[in-house]
Amino acid sequence: MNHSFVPKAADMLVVGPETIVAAAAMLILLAELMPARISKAAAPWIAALGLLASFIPMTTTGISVRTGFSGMVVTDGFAVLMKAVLAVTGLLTIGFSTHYIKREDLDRAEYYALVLFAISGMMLMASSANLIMVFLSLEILSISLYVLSGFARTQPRSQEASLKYFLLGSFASAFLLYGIALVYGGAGTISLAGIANAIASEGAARNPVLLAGAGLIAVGLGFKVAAVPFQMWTPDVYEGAPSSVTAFMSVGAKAAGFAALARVFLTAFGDIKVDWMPALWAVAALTMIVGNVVAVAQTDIKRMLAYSSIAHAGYILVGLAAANQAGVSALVFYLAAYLFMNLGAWAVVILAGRRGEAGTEIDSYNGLFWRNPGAAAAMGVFMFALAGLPPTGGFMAKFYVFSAALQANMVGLVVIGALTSLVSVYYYARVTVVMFMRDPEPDAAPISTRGLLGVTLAVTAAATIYLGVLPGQLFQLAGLAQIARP
Amino acid sequence: MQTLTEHILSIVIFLPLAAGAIILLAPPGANRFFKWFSFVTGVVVFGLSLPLYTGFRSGIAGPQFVEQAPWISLFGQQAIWYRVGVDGISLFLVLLTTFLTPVAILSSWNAITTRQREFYASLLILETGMIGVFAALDMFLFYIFWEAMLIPMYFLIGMWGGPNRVYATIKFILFTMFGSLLMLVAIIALFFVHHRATGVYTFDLFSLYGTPLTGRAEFLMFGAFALAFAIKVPLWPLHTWLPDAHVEAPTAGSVILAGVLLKMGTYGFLRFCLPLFPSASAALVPVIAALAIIGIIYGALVAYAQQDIKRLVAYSSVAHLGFVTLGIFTFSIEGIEGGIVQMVSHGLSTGALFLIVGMIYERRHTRDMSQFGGIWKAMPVFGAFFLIVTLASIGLPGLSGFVGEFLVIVGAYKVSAVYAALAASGVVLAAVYMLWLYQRMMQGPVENPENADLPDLSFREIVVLLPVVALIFLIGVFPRATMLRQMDASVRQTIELVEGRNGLPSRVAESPELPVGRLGCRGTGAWDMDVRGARPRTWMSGAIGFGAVGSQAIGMQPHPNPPLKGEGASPNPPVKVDGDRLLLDFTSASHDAVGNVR
Amino acid sequence: MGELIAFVVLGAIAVAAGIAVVVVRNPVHSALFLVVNFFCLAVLFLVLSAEFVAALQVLVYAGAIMVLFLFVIMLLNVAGVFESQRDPLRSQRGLAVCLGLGLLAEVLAIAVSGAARLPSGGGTLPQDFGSPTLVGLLLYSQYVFPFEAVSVLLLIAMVGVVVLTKRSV
Amino acid sequence: MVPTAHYVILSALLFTTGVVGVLVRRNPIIMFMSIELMLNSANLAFVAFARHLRSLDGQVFVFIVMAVAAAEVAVGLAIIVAIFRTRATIDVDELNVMKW
Repeated sequence: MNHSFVPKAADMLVVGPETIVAAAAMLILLAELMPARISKAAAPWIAALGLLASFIPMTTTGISVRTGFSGMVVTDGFAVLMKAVLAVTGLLTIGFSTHYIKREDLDRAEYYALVLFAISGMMLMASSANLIMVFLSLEILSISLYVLSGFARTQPRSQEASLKYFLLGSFASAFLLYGIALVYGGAGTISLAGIANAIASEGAARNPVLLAGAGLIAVGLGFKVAAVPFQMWTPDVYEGAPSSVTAFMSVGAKAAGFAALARVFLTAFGDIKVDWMPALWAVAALTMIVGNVVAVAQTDIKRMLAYSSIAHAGYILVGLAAANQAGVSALVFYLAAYLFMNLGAWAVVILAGRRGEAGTEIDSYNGLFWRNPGAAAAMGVFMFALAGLPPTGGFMAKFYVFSAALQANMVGLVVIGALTSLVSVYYYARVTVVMFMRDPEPDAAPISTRGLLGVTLAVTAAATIYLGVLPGQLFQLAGLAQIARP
Repeated sequence: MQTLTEHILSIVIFLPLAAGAIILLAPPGANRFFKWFSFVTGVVVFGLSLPLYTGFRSGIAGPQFVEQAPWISLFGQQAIWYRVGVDGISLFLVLLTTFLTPVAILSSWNAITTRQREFYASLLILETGMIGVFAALDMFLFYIFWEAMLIPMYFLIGMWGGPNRVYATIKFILFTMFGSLLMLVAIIALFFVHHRATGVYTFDLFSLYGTPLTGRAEFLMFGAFALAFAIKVPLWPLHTWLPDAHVEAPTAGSVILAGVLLKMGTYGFLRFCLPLFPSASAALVPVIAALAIIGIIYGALVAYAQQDIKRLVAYSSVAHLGFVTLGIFTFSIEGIEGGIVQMVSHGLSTGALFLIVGMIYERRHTRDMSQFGGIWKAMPVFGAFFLIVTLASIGLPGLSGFVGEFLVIVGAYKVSAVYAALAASGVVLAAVYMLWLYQRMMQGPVENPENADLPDLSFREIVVLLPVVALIFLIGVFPRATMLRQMDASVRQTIELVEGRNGLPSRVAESPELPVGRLGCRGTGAWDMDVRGARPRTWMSGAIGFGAVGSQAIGMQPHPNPPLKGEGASPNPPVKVDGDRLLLDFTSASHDAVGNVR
Repeated sequence: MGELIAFVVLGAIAVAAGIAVVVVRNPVHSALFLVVNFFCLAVLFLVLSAEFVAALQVLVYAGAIMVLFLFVIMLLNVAGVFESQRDPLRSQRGLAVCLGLGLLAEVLAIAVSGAARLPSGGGTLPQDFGSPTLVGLLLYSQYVFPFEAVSVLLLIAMVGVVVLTKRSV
Repeated sequence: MVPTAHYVILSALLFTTGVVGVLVRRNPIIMFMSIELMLNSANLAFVAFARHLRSLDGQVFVFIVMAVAAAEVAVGLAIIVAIFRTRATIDVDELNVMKW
């Protein structure tokens, strides 16, 4: 027992970003002691400042590898880049939330606090160096998201989304937990480094208890990233939850889940990757196929985007299945690109929607071009980016992921990825058809692009194109996303 | 001025994009501005592209006007470059693009009445994509242009097309992307194979030319590339998107589609499939040639059966592009040069045909052949243009179509008399359906009173058609001076690459990181190679297929990254060095690739 | 010997109670069976030298958590919360049982084949293994960060409950 | 001393019971209780392994799990109560606004 009870600054620096974000969340809660008008107005700004401030510890640590709190948490290139992705996700979420929660009458400061708590959990997930931290951070982000999905608490759809998400999410957590228990038994430790050592030095590698544990952990995290066959909650939850929350979790929860998957499987189980690579191969292929094929049949844009997010989880899994450094870098780049194009698409959904979550049928986008050319053009950019056409970040992301997989000689998986992309072109193109090639309903009024929402749209669209034209810098950064091997 | 001449190609590529962006940022409704601005841009771009032609030095095989800048680094190496240039093959296609774009803009003057801002911007952005495809010397850059170009075309058909435009445009984009996505996989795979052989990550086209491939990999990659190009050409039976797209597209879209986009397929065969996968290309000549000939005859027969003029012209494209493909796959100087001339000629004559169809459609709002008859009486000028274009399309001597078809048939005859005979029958069929079309529309009595007093071509319409017709004559009369002379060296080099005789393509100047020349030694048989002028490093990395051999032969260290097994490294064939020539005898060595040894 | 008897008896009751939780119709009965299950586990924890955890099991799980469950069930029971009689997913039910049995078979096979090769701490168990002192010390030293993170988690839950159930803003 | 494997088998039995419960039952409260059963089976495995390994990590983990479970229960029941307030059913299959 030679550890001090008092955390040192060096320890705090490792988890600096998440601490700052969580502190900002608590500040928002404290601010509610002030008159409601002030606290409501202040909340998004506090949240934004907190997220911006979280970049300070990230730049301080850079890509250096540091551990903290007796090896509970670690920061490295991968963790810092994932945290940056999450912080940007948070900033954009605030950008399109302000308008939305006012319109839907959800304007409460707790909204921002919960978003920030969720982000801190997600960030912590990227930094977890111990299975206990994986479990805890997963719970922190999950519970925040359960509440956020039910935030429109008078809306039956939102309530049900919340209930379904909660039940299936806790179900998945239980799998994760049991998996951790088995790994604990099989390896004798729950620290990722310790597990890697046990696998490397002892006969633990072939112990079925350990392998079963790894499998159950994969199931638990697979739920979070909506990998097939654990995707069944996604469409209902995405459709029912408030749009801004859906947008947030479609990127944030996915990023966090992949961060944990990558770290756990590449560090702790890195030496037995021959055992899990085929399984991941199959899951990635299934996820791409199911997500894209089912998306074709959707008539509601929220459901369509839900299936599309399943499909994109599949592409990210391709990077993970490659199980090489290029794959990890590709995963980070993909999430960064996906964050802009997907949040942008959701921002348009929010803009084009009407009070009470109405106007989410794809047909209600008829002639959007005539009602708001800017938003339609931006949506066009996002759709082509999600379909993976150049010159957009979506293309570069797919290119990077496919490159990583081909480097690992996974030709079959890449061909599946390419063919499913073709399927996705169909349903994304359909949205552009509706927006540009049909006339609006006679009673459809023009839509004005409002303040912060408009800025968010412009930023996401510009970033999507920027990443498609000059991805070099982010490629380079993503190349630094190395996961520290114990 | 210095920058202008140094960056002339980049300016030609990106000026239309910049102009398109300016148009998009302008307030809507300024329709006169959009028209004039885009037309002037088109003319200026054409003017700027002329120095590419006048300054082009015949006799140089490699690309000229080369510009390069590092673009994206990947896996710690400067793998992706912005690298453009034109050689004897791409020069004419770039010029064709810059020439047809202002023509297409002018032809839309009155035809496009809605969303003009977006229309002209799309056309200009499309021009950037098309020139980029032809000028790119980096596979990655090529792919970006190749795909990005789809988006404006998609909107051109989908937003300003006919009643069935949505179906047509979705079909167009899905067909095209089906091929190109698999091509992307093949491109990346080639990138890694090249890296494994040389330790260098690069998408540079001329470096990749030398990549040693196993037989299976070569056939698969050839298949992926060929599929993408065959859809674009389109080769029978992948042509079904074409009639729909043509019929629904607005006139300008049809002109660009027929004039330029289809050429990307045949250009792709010539630029990528042949030199990158010579053995597979050679082995599959019968297959591709058969498809091309089927296309020639099928296109002609189906065209004959059409009532819709636009559909007829669309099917005639299938036939004409069959000629081009056939010519390319003869691997003969006549066949390939004929193919290139035919590409340009088809761009001009079919582009003009679509313009003519568009002009008559604007007057009568129908494209049904039976609605016309005796138009000559009302529109003699129109009739004259129509006649010239028809004859060019048929291939009358003295017009551009003749040069291309004649050369292709000569080239095909060298390979097989049967190919030549079948292709020639296609020429006859073309004459039948085109003349029949002309006769039914222009001659005979005026049966439909609506046709009686149609206004003849306006000044603008004459301005649209006149330059096209002039070029048709020019190329037809002086093919050698206008085209063949310039393309000779590049075409010869391509043939050499395919035949694996000489492994040393001209390199992009001043690019020391381009290590690889093609040595193209695959298959069984005796090979001799000219190693004159090969820089040591080039030789080493190029000789990966039998690295050890090379090092023995000219006494150098083995390559730091020896080739993988099965890529031709294992059996060391006997080697003789004879002055500048290196003789390898593969006759006894077992090789898994099918070779085209001559 | 004593441990074996305890294990067999308590294990049997725990499994029976667990099955009962899943099978009985009335949620109140389910909750009570769950409490039985929790108590059995608490005793097993004691047997396994985990005094502190055993105490928590009774206090937190059986005490606080289950009371909350019962409270909510009672609260909602008024309007009849029972499952509808119809069973729209009979096929799913069979499938679920098969799936569960498959999972069980797998885990059992794994446990039986892998248990022999589990890494072991070796040596005898210290006298105070599992005592509140030792667990507490560990909690406040090595595990101080997760411990603090739990407090954030509880805060989130608190905020969440207020957000979800407070009647007016 | 009972071998650790026996405890693991017991915990596997309980875990499976919980899984089947979640899949078979439609009443969210019972589904939720089945999840609690699963969590507890994991706890049993942790404690058994902790003794086997002579390490207290497993017991600390159980402590954390209990706290997490408490938080989950609070939120989960709050969701159920909120739904019950707007309508009188919480049978998952009765929730017909969306497809399950």
